[in-house]
Amino acid sequence: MNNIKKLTKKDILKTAFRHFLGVTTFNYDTGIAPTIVWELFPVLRKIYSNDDDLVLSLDNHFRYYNCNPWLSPLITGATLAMEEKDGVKSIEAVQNLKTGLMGPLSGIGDTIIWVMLPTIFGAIAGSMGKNGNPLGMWLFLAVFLVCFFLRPYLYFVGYQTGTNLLSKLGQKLDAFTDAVSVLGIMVIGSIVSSTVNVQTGWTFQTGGVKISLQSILDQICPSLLPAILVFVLYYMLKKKVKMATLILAVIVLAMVGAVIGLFKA
Amino acid sequence: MNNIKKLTKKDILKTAFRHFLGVTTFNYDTGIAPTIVWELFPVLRKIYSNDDDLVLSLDNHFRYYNCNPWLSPLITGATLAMEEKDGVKSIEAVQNLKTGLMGPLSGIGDTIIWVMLPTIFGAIAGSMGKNGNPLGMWLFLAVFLVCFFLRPYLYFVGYQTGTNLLSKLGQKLDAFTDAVSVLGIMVIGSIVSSTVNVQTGWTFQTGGVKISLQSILDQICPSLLPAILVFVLYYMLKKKVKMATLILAVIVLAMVGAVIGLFKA
Amino acid sequence: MNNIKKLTKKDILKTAFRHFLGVTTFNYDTGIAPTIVWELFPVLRKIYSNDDDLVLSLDNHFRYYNCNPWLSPLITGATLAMEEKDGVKSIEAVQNLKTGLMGPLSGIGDTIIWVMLPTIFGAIAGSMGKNGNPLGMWLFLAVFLVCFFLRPYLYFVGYQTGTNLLSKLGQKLDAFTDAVSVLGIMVIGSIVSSTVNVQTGWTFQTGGVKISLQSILDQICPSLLPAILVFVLYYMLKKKVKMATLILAVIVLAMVGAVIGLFKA
Amino acid sequence: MGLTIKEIVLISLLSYVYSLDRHSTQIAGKITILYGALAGLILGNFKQGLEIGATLQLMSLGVANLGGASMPDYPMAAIISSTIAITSGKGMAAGMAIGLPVGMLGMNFDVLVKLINSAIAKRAQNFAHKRQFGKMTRTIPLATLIYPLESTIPVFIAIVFGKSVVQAILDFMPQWFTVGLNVAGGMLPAVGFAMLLVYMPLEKYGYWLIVGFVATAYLKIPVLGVALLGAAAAIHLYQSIANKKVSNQVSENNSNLTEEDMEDE
Amino acid sequence: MGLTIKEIVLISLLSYVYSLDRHSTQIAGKITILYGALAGLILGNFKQGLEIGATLQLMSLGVANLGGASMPDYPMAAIISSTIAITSGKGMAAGMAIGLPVGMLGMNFDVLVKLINSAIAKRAQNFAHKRQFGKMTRTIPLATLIYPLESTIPVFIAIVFGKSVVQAILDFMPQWFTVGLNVAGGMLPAVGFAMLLVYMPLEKYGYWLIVGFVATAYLKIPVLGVALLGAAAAIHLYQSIANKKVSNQVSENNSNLTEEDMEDE
Amino acid sequence: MGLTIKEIVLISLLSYVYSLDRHSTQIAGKITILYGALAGLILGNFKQGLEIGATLQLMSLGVANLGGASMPDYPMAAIISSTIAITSGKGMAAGMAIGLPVGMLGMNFDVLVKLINSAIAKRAQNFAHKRQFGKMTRTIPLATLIYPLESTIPVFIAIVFGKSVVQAILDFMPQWFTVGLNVAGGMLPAVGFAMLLVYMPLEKYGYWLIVGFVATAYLKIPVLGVALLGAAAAIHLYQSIANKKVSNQVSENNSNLTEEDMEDE
Ligand SMILES: OC[C@H]1O[C@H](O)[C@@H](O)[C@@H](O)[C@@H]1O
Ligand SMILES: OC[C@H]1O[C@H](O)[C@@H](O)[C@@H](O)[C@@H]1O
Ligand SMILES: OC[C@H]1O[C@H](O)[C@@H](O)[C@@H](O)[C@@H]1O
Repeated sequence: MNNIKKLTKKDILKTAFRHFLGVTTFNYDTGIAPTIVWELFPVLRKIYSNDDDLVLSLDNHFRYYNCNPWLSPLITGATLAMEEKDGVKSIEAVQNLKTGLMGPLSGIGDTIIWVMLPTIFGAIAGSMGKNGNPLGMWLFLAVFLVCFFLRPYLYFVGYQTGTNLLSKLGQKLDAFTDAVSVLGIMVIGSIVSSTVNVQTGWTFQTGGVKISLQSILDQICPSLLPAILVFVLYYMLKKKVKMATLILAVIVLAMVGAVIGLFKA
Repeated sequence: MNNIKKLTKKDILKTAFRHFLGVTTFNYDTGIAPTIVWELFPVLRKIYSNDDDLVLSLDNHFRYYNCNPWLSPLITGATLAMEEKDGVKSIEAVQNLKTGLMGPLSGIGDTIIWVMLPTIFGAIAGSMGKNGNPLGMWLFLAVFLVCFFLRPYLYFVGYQTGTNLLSKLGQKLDAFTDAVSVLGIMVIGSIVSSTVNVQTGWTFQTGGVKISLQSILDQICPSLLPAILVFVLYYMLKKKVKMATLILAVIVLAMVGAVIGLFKA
Repeated sequence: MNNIKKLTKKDILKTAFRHFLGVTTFNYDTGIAPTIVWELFPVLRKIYSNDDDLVLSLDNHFRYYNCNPWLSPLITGATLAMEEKDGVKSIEAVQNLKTGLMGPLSGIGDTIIWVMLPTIFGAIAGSMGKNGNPLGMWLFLAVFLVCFFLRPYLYFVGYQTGTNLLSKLGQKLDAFTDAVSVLGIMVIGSIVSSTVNVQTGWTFQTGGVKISLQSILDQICPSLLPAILVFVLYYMLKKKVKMATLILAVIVLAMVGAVIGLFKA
Repeated sequence: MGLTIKEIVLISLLSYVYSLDRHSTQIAGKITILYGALAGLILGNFKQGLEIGATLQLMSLGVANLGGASMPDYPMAAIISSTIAITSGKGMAAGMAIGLPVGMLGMNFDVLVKLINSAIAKRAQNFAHKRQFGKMTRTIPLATLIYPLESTIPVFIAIVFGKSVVQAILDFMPQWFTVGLNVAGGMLPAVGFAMLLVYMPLEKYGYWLIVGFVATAYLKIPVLGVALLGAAAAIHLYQSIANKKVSNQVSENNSNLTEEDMEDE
Repeated sequence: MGLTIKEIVLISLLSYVYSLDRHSTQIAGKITILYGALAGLILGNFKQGLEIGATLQLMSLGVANLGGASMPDYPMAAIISSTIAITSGKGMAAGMAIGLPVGMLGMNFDVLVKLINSAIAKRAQNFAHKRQFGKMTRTIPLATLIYPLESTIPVFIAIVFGKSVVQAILDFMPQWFTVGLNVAGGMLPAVGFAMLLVYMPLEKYGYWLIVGFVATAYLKIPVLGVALLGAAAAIHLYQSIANKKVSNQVSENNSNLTEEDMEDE
Repeated sequence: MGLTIKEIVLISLLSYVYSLDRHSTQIAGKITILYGALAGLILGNFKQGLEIGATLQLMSLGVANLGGASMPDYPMAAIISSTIAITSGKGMAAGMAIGLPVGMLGMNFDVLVKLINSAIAKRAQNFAHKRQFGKMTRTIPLATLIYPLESTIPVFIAIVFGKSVVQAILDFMPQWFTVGLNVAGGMLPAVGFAMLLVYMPLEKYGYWLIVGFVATAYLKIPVLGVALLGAAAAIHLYQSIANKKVSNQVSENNSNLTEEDMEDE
């Protein structure tokens, strides 16, 4: 790849708008990866004249990715800068950056966008609305509208940050890739525990004493069942079992488990 | 040492049965080490034709070792494979493996064997028995009998794992030894805090305010007294103070401390 | 520097007494650094015949330093030994040692001197005193008097420890310096969270639901505001903003924040 | 219930637009009250719609769908509740009696949609592999169009057929099925993480997975805190690799001892 | 109490077999109810024995002796309680009035037996040093035979001499003695750990002791969680050493830069 | 209030000596009761002073000023309370009605004094830079002399002008001012830490700052625990650097493989 700037301001803006596909594409095997593919496609096409390279890059973006959609542009903006500069050579670093940052940015974004703002303005709107006053409701809407118009701007921030980072890193990119993958792996270890939810419902209620198997498991190792589930699925995938098979297997397991009371919601 | 397989299936089985000496040999200075020595003696005799080597190995197994007796065979099975292959050269690795795994395996085994099963089946047996129905009691017994017959099998699992591990490790055994000793040391740091129990009973009850020295110590550093005790004993042992002396000293300390109220149970 | 012992027992004792300036010099930019400068000045003068070296050393001691004054002599005693031996070459190590140990020693000393003893003897003195009996009060005083007379001795302990350490370390002093600075940096990370106190007072009380912004921040990242404050100040200092300006800015920020309810005490 | 066809179309459309925005542009997805009010506006009773929306808004405080988890659909509940309350003339209670259970069920429909999305994603990726990029970009937004049906269909059924049919459907769906869908919703994110791990360099850095897991499972550190620790580890690693490279290059030219002193950390 | 000699012998034997199994084969050591029932069977009232055993079984739920700690001996209490209840004809209350306190005392006898076991272990090791392996293997099982006396002697005394003598013994034993034994039981495991540490490579890896200690003392991570962290550290260390070795061998032949890039982590 | 001039002087002097000792020699700074009693002694009613001091002593239990934080000044409150109670003849309640609020305000005066101390410290350092060491050593103790005025002035005003003036001053000071001073007191320590960080090797080891911060912010490990972890990290680092150096020197002479095997950890 060469270093000639290929992307214009308009390209970035267009990508930012296409990102509004949002979580409509969310699926259990690749998260919102389809959204990312769709939003990046036009610029990737511009970056990669070669079809083979383009497919390589698309395949990378088809991998699992999930991030709070409001802050996600910070990441994909940066990876855009990387692919623009180094092309397919940057793919591993792009993947690590996405994996490493999606967890922390989701943590921040979800708290602000999905918990903090709705709680504050929902409380105001709700209590005013109960008395027939729609003012709080309009305020709530106004706040989100303002945020909405600021969102595309984050794509520029991400792109700029990515550009700066790259010029600083220079030839140490592989050290950077390794470092970010450590961050990413650690974050996955964390979100497996906080996001996957598997709880056994088996309890033994005898003689007034009620013992729940889950509480005993929690004493040995909290989040043990989620960890086992991820491990087994990982092992299966390594053994070339197909994704669709695994999803079906998990659904059957969940259903059967629900019937016999092995799992609880 | 040579690589000719010396141990037969019968040898392993015999060792597994001799392990049923269990915790009857538990003592404060070496834990259940005598049980291990006794169970391993016949096979060690077979492995070491040389008396000096045998004593070296026995002395190693006479060192402190404590593990949930149900899962212990996983460890000693593996060390058997190591000693069979590398003889006295493996002794350090054997010691590290034992120390590194005894804590975690006890954690798992104790929870299942001593907490989970007795709580579940004890509750069933107790509540049925109170109504004169012995069924729950027989169930309880049956469960443990089944487990009992499965136990010797774990020795084979351990031995096989050990054999595989060794062939994989090849010449990197010393890296492995160092790695396992890190695990072991960290685990000891943990179980000193959870297993040794020293609590001062001094409280100051004046003017309606009751201050316990222990709660103040817990604020500075929880498990401070156990840590100090282990440290002092370690220092004494390094200074060649005899074990028997130390045990006596601890007992006297405990008694005198109990009399003057310095320690509480 | 040469290795000729320059400091006499009397020098150390004098320094120990000068340390009784205590926390009277405490200020927000350098803590009790002026006390340290004042107590060390006579011996530093003796160590450094050269004025330039003396100023280098004084400037180092004018840097931020805060430690429980009862245990501080352990640190400055040790650094005295270092400066005596290696002169200005030891300055970085001296600084690291001070930073690395001031936190932990304060943790221990504060708990014993400011929490434990006053709570125990205060309770006794208070409850006896309420009945008109001054005995507990005299006991309280006596305890602190005894401690008081033992304090100067700690300077000798520190000095001796420092001397021993140096002779052991030999030429590995720079490894030691690096190691201690890791300790120091980690401790600062900890005390920023426990010592700096910035809490926002913004709450939203609508419709019976009361939401506090601080509690939401605590969910994202506890001690976030203190961390941000330190970071911003650090950044300003790096940008050569003057200390006095920053102190003033912080006060104005605090006042204005208090007026508009942004911060709570 | 006296709903005109125009009203039915408008309300259904409202529910479609709501869900589309909620998952794509995300402006008003959390403004439950707005949808109660808009449904009211369509049916000529803005005020009652506002009040019902307000009530549901307050009930939804603190409920958030994060990390791809599915949650009760309060805005949908508001649309149904408003519609039924106004058209039946039986007020808020009657409206919410149908609106709330359907809203709760929304969680299960959401699991189904996310499964359908998997198929769409797979299809799009296949087109990419065949270099049919046009088809790829046309396939992905199908998800965007289908997703809102998860709200529109239930709303349509609820407002057209009313309580009896909704109840019949609820009665028909066995409990294990809804519980099973919930359980599946908790488990399915594991598939994505497993796939993600397949692409990460676990042989080299897999042990960081354990660190991240323990941090959140045992210590309940939220993902941002883990990411902070991960960043520390990443910086450390980056420095080691980058310095190592430098020092190796240096040592190829001439042996530079001081450079190498610090290469290791 | 009308016990025939045959009954006394059988009950004593039962208590011996119980304790032998509890500490060796460990089949029924936790099945308190079984021993109440068996004592009942011997004395001709299976049902009453069953019920008393059931009561004590429920009382023992959750009590477990781990890590060499000593616990109240519920099965022993069941044997005594059954026997006295049936032979005295005064029912469960009378039986448990003696059975329970003796069971509680069991904890102290256990400390004594574990002290005796130290002497046996020492003796066995001495024989090993003198190459008298036959004597060694004959010495160790002495512990196995002696251990059950901790139950048999109290049971014998309790059922033969009954309440008065038991009470006299209880009265005779000063409280500080039983408290002291309890305290000693908490402290004595420290001896084993200290000895263990003597054999560990603390100069090289001793700092991991601190990490494990802090993890459990301050953060209450159970041993399994610490072991997971320890495993992460061990893998890291293993990879560093193993890679370092490889890269050193490589660099002896020719300088291979890329290999060395990753050797450090 | 009938206070003679001599009494006013003596009480003011007492408050000066108290505060001087509290911040320098620190013998009786926490003995609140003593100052109540001494004030009583001066005014001829030792017993009432003792009792008032005792009451305040009990109120102060557990309150400690650590890390440069400011706290209510109980001994000052005791001096004022005693004086007013005795001279007004209206007893303890009347005394404490003035003493306590002034004591609480002490916290704010303390913030002011610590700001003044900044100027003194700056001045002293300037003298050092000009090599005017005599002036430097004379400047620093100014802080020592000024500091006690934080107690003497309020005490003087309170005992001379009594309740009305104190109340007037309290009323005059707007609430935002006292709150603001409190907030500033919480923020200002950040300045010192920021300055400290400027002198630390953050480029090399700055990531440890994050580790220390997370340990205390998220996990609430007190500073001593963090210091223990920091010590572990420091030892590890020290060993790496020291061994690396050795092995490098060795490899300059001849390639020594086994030496290098362990150099990395
Ligand atoms: O948690 C990150 C992200 O995950 C999914 O994409 C959705 O649940 C979003 O609402 C959320 O922001
Ligand atoms: O904790 C491991 C192990 O320790 C001792 O050997 C006994 O207390 C056993 O019951 C226990 O399983
Ligand atoms: O925390 C260390 C130290 O900080 C300041 O110097 C004062 O608050 C002292 O009282 C305290 O001991």
